Formats: sequence, C-alpha cells, structure tokens
Amino acid sequence: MGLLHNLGTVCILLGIPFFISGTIGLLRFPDIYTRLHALTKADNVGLGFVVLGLSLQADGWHTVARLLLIWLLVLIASSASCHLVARAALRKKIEPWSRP
Amino acid sequence: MMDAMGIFDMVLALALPWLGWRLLASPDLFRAMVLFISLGLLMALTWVRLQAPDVALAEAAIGAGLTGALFLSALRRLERLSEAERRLAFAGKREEEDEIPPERHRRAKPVAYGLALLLLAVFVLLLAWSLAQTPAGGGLGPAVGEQLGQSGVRSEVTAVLLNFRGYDTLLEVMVLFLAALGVWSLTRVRLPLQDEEPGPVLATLVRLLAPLMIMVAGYLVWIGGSRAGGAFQGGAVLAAAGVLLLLANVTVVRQIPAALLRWGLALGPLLFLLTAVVCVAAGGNLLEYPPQRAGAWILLIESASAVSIGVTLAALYAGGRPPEPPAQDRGGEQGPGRDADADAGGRQ
Amino acid sequence: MNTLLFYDFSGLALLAIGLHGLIRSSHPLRKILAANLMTSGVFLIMISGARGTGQTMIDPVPHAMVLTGIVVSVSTTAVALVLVCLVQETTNRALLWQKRKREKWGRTDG
Amino acid sequence: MADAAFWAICLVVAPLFFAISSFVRGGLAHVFGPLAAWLNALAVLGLTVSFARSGPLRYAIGGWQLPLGINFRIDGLCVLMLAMTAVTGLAVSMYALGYFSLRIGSARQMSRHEQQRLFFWPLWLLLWAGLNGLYLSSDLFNIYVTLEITGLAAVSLTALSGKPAARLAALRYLLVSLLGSCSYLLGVALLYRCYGILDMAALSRLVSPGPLLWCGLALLTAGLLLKTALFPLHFWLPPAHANALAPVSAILSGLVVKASFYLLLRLWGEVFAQVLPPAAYVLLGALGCGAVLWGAAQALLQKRLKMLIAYSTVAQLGYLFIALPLIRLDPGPAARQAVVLLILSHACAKSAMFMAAGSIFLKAGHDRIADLAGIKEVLPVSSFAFVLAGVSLMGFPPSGGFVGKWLLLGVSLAGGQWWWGMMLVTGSLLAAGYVYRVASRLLVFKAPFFSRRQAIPPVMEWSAVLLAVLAMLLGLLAGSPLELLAAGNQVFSPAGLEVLR
Repeated sequence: MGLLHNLGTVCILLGIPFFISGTIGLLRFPDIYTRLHALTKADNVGLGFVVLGLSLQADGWHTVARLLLIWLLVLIASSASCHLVARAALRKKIEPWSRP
Repeated sequence: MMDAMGIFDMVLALALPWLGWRLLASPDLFRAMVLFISLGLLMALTWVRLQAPDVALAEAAIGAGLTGALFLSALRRLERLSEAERRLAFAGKREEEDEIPPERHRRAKPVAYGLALLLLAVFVLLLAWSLAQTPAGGGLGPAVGEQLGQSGVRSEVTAVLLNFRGYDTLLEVMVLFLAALGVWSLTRVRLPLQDEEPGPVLATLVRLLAPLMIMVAGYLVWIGGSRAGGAFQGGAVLAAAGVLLLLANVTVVRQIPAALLRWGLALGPLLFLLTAVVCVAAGGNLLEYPPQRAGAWILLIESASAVSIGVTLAALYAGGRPPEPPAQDRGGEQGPGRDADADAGGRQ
Repeated sequence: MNTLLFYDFSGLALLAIGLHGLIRSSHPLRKILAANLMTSGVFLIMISGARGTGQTMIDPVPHAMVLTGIVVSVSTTAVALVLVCLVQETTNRALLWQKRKREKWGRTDG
Repeated sequence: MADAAFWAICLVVAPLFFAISSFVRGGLAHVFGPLAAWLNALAVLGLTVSFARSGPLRYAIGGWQLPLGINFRIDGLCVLMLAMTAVTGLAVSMYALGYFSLRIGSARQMSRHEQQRLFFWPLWLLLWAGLNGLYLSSDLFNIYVTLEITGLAAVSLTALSGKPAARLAALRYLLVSLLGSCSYLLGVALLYRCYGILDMAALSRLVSPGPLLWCGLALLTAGLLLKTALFPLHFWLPPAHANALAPVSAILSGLVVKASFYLLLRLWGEVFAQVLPPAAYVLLGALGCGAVLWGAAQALLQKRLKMLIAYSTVAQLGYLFIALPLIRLDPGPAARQAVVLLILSHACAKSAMFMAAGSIFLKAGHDRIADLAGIKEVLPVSSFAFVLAGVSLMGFPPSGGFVGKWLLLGVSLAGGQWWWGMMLVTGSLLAAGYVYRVASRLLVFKAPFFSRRQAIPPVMEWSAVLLAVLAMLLGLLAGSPLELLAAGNQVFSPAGLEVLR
C-alpha cells in the first residue's frame, strides 16, 4: 500500500481518541450543557479526522465528494441539534452547572 | 482480524438485549424512549454486520428514527395532558378507581408470576436449543439468484420485494394506507405540534435540509434497482423531511388542502393496484410485468409508493386527520377528539 | 463458536424481554415499547437465519420479509400510540388493564 | 374467459380499489361501499360456478412458480369461506347503509356520525380485502400481511364509535393482536428456516418431526389462538365486540374471528395433520370445552344484550375447537363438513344477532336485557330475527348448527370418545338458557314500552332477518356447500397435494 493509504490510517487512528473522549464526556460530565459541549465538539473533530483518513484512502473523487457531504451534513445536524437541545433545556429552566 | 470481528459481534449481540432490558426497567419513560432509539441504531449496525444493508437503512430511518419520534410525540402529548389536568386541579377529584397504584399490579399473585416466568424461560431455552440443533435449511437464495435476470432489477432484495413477492408489498402498502386511515378516523390533528416558536436555527435548518432530503429520497429510490435502497427507504427520508417541516411549523405545510393530502396517501396504493390490474388486462397473471419493461414498471411503482409512504409516515407523525376549514365547521358540533374532552370534563 | 448463533440468542433474549415487559408493564406506552422490542427480536432471528443457511449467497427473502415487517410494525405502533393518547384523554387512566365496575354497566354505542 | 382465477383476483382487487376510492372521494363512500359489496357477491358467485366446473386450482401471482412466488390456492374450503364472507358482508353492508343514514338523520351530533360513515366504508372494505386475501393465499408470510390488514382494520373499526369504552377495548385488542402477530411471525420464520419454503401445500409435503418444527408450530398456533380468542385468551373479545358500532360488532363476531380459526383449521387439519400428535388435538379440544362452559356461563350472567352476544361468541368458538380432535379421529369427511357448517351458520346467526341487537339498541336507547320486555310491539321484525338467530345458535333442527352438531355427535360416538359429544349437548343446553333469557323478554312478556320516535329503516331489519333465516335453513341447504367442499377435498387432505405441483 502506498503512502496515502498509511497516512489515511494514521488520520483515522488520530480521530478515535476524540470520539472516545467525547463519549467519556457525555457519560461523566455533570450537566446537560457540558455534556453537549463535550459530545459535539470532540465528535466533530473526530469525525473530521476519520473523514480525512477515509478520503485519503478513497479510490476516486466520487467517494471523496460523498464523504465530504456526509461530514458537512453531520456538522450541520449536530450543531443544530446541540443548539435545539440546549435551548429546550434553558426553556425548562435547567440551571447550568457551576463548580460547587 | 476475524477474531476482532467475532468479538465485535459478541459485544453487539450482548448489548442489544441489555439495552432492551434497561429500557423496559427504567422508571422514566423519556429515558426509555431515548434508549429505544439507541437500540434501533444498534439494530441498524447489526443489520450491516449481518449483510442486510437494505434492512439497516429502513431500520435506521423507520425503526429508530420515525418510531422514536412517534413515541416521543405521544409522550409529550400525554405529559401535556397531565399538566393541564394538574393545572385545572382535576387530579384531586378523580375517582378512587383511577388511583390504584401500579404496585398493586406488581405484587399480585407472585406464585402465578413465578410460574409464568418459569414457563417463558423454559420455552425460550427450548427455542434456543432447537435453533442450535437445526441443520441449515435450503432457503430461497439460489432460486432468487437464478431468476434475478428476469426480474428487471439487479438488487436481489428489490427483486423479491417488487417482483417475486410483489403481492406482499402491494398488501404492505395497503397496511400503511390503512394505518393512516385508522389514525385519521380516530382524531383530528391540532396544529401547530409545538407550543413554542420554532426559532431561527430550526427554521434555517429545515430550509437547508428539506430540499436535500427530497433529493436523497429520489436517489434512494433510483439506486434501489441495483443496490441497497428503494421505496421504503426513500419514503422514510421523505417522511423525515415532512416531520421537520411539521415541527418547524412551516406555513406551506399547514395550508396543504386536505384533498391533496388524501391523494398523496392514495397515490402509491392506487398506482400499485392499477399496475397489477393492467398486468392482468395485458394477458399475464396478477402483477406479472412485461419482461422487457419490468425495470421501468418497478421504478414507476417505487416512485409513486415512495411519495405515498413519505406522506403517510408524516401523517402518522402528525397524528390525526387534517382540521377541516372553518367554513364547513358547523357550530356546536364537534369531532370525536373534542367530544372526548367534553366527556372527560363532564364526568367530574 | 458460530457468531450467527449469538445473534439468534440475542434475538431470543430481546423477544423474551419484550414479552415480559408487554405483560408486566402497567403503562401502555411501555407496553407498546415492549411489543416493538419483541418484533425486533423476531427480525433479528429472521435475518441471522438468512445468512445461516450455509451457502455463500445470502438469502434475500427474509430481508424482504423483515422490510415488510418493519413497515407493518411502524403502522401498528402509530395507531396504538394515537389510541393511547385518546384513551388517556377520555378516561384519565394510566393503567390499561384495570378493571372498572362501571365498564359493565356503562352505556355503549349501538 | 372468466375462469375461477379471474374471479379470485376480483375478490382482492375490487375491495381494495373501492376502499381507496371511497377514501379519496369521501362524499361518495356510501355509494362505493355497497357497490363493492354487490360486486364482491357477484365475484363469489362467478367463482363458485366456475369452481364447480373446473375444480381446485392454483394461481401463481406475478407468474412466479413455487417455491419463489406467492400462490393463490382455490379449493372447496376457500370458496366456502369466501362465500360466507360475501353473504354476511353484503348483509352487513346493507345494514350499515341504513344504520348510518338513520344516525346521520337523527340530528344530534350529525357531523360526528358523518365522520364515522366516512371512515367506516374504506376501513370495512380494507378489512374485507384482507379476509378475502387470507382465504385465497397459500403463502404463510403473505397470510401474515393479510392478518395484519384484518387486525388493524378491525381495531380501527372498533374504535370508530368514539366512546371511551370502545377506545379502551380497541387498544387492548390492538395489543393482543400485536402479540399474536409477533408470535405468528416468529413461527413462520422458524418454519422457513427449517424448510426454506413458505407455501403451505408444499410445506405439508416436506414436514418432518423435529424440535424447530414443534417450536414453530407452537408459536403459529399460539398467535392464532390469541387472535381467535380461545377460552383462556378470550379476555379481550367481549368488550371489543360489545362496545363497537352495531355493523362493526356484526363484522367482528361473524367474520373476523373466523379468519384465524380458518388458518388453524388449515394448519391442524391439513398441513401438519400428519406430524401432530393426537394429544395436541385433545388439548385444543379441552380448551374448547372450557370456552363452551365459561362463555355460556358468562353469557347467562350478563345484564347487557351486546355483552351477552359477545360472550356467546366465546362459547360458540369453543365448538369449533371441540371439532378439531374429532377431525383427527374421523377418517371420513363428516367432521370436516361439520366444522365448516358450524362456521358458516355461526357467521350468519351471530351477525344477524348483532344487527338485530343494534336495531333494538337504537330504538330503545339502551340494551339492558331486563328493560327490553315488550319491544316486540315496536320492533317485531328485529325481535324475530334475534330469536331466530338464537334458535339456530342453540342448534335447533333445520339449522346449520344442528346438522353440524349432529355430525360431530355421530363422529364422537362412533369413535368411542363420547365426552366430546356430551360437551356439545351441554353447550347447546346452556345456549338455550341464555337465548331463552333474552327471548322470553323479547317475545313473551308484554309491557308498555317507551321507545324513541325514530323509525328503524326496513333495510336494517330485513337484512338481519334474511341472515337469520339463512342460518336456520343452512341445515336444509347443506347439501350444495358440502358438495363444494368435497370437490376440493383432494386438496383438503394432504394426499391430494401431489396433483397440484
């Protein structure tokens, strides 16, 4: 396999810790806002790396374009849903957590 | 590598029932529903692992997404109801019979319960044992492979769904139609679905995504002929667009005339049925497409069905027949939904 | 160990859990959730059987059947959920199977 | 050119088409509905005539032969069930026509009754299509889909009345039917995994005893028993049947429960008859006995007419299950003929009863049995229909029920299992008890009766009477249906399946 393929693998491997840390944040953080923060931020970077890695390994522009589209859609969806969840939480008068 | 996948399979296979248990055991219904949606997504992953991409797509869109949305909206409706009740202080006046706590059910007849549980366990173990015992049966895989060339499509699942067993699918489209009919017969929808304003982000999102989703739906129907995809998957994506539009309370959606909606629901079933009849009129059997044009006919049926499936699923989400225009509303007469409220109010 | 059998057992477990929940839960929404779990279990058994037939080729017939099943199940779920909401609205009752004295005597519709 | 296959297609396509049309053009629903009912009757007539000429046949949908495709299988039993559905369905449709026009005419809450009519017709036609499809189909999975259509339509129809009790009953009904179809589906999946085929006739040639077969069969049966409401699983039936609108009650009690019993008859009497142990039949027979006793006892205790009729359905379904061990016992066709006769006569009699009860309800404004004395003065025809249907349920001589029970009695005595016969006689006596409870009020006592002013349209009264008379005369006319059954008999017994392949 060529250099590009290896580079792609490295990128994908780089993306994994972000996902893991995002998930840990989702599970361990104290309140809904911090959890949202952890999830969306870390996962978006993680996904970025994975998409980058897969694009490097892709066998044509079609695939790359599709991967980029997926990335874009996930970005839009996650930021919008993050916003909506946070707004709903604020509406319900859930106080943001502060260090006790 | 195989081993790694084996472990993955094992974890997945264990996670599914665990999640199922958790969701039924959780006292909070909202949490249960969120777990249900995540279970649906894990199921979709399982379908991919079991090499059933068509099913995975349908599961993710319909099984997890739309069913989950249905559950959540039902829960919200119930919660809103109980809140209203509290506000009106009905709760104190309810009859005693209504106040029996669930615990009474739980504790009833522990012996019978234990016995039933034992019976269930025995039967499940028996099933498991017999599943493990069975030799691999024939299956219709080879038969499908042989006839695939004559089906007019290249995807095996689509060939089974729309050609070899097209009659099943015809009836299935009818089931969906029937569900919409049933829901419409029960009650009338109350728009907007959300109490609060949708807000700029949701509105923008919907404006961005809705056209894209319609395009994706078309793509899924088109690609269904050769790969994973088809009317149901495409229809589900259309329905998702519809649900978003409903949630964002877009004016256009509210102003769709009821007659047009009826036609939208009926288009797929009607066209499918007419195609079946045309096949008979052309001298073949029911649903026997002319061999050269089978592909085109299937695409036609699938496109119409996808539209209807989308409309139907979105209508199911809306949860009732469209409100009649005020001009036709006769004063003092109410639909069943409103009657029901009057009934509940009249009781105390 | 055959991994397919794992999925079979997983499906069976889902089925059993769903059945248990369907009978034991008191809230109708949870009952419907449980029924959905049951059908998911059945689908899992069907699909894992489609690959377990031993041939290299996958049997697409169960796939088509499960697709049909998913659509049927969403249809019934939708009707059930609307019914639950309506029952709740008219009777204020969260408990579905509760006997009520008046039911025997109450007016019916001709 | 109009052969049996053509008529069979009409039986599925026409109700579906009219269901969709009556939904899209809601204003014409009450025109399309009865039209579809008449067309359906015509198609069944055509089917019967051409079937009598040509004998049993198979029809490959989409031109795909077994094992790949779905087949219609048209034999004597199937034609008889279709005919039963057509005749009862036609009567109910005519009744519904009068019923809704009466209710819409009686000014209060007009738009609500209009809504009911608007949705009654498409739902009922879809239900009808589901039933026809179920009787015609030979494919287990296809039958699952038709069962779902039937079940979902039945639930929606139950809830149509809009009363809280009806909605609650509908929800229970839906949950039970969900459980039933889930069990059935798993059964189909296991059988498919065993034999790789879904066609019933082909399956019956392949089956061999094995653990997976037992499990699959147990699941299929359990699902269908739930839907048929056999005795310990009957809890959902009485509230659902009693709280629905009158035409809907007639449909549910007369036709819908028969569909799942028909399937059980196919599976236990034909497809798996070779491998099932006799003990299993005895178990079902015993449950049937329980149903007869429990249903009749509950019927005797009911205070409301519609509840009484609904419990009587539970009891009458028991007879059908008592017939199963006798089918196993009997080498000849007598027991099979008997069970088919019982199904037919119960469909007619029970629908007639519910229709008459509906007319009585509308006229009296209630259905408390104790307060119905003297209603024959204002509703002579409906009272007569009710009593006539009751007499036929009891199994009085010329009725179809009588001939069926007589045949079964003969089989049980000849086979040395007299207890089944005794149970039949006991059940008849109990039925006589609860019919007498009502009949004595309706016909014997004379009391001043205060009724509503509205006149019951003659079509409602006469459709009930005609059905009741038909149930009564079925014993005399039994010859021709039994001939039809015999014509398909080589299909009805497993040995004849070779011919078809």
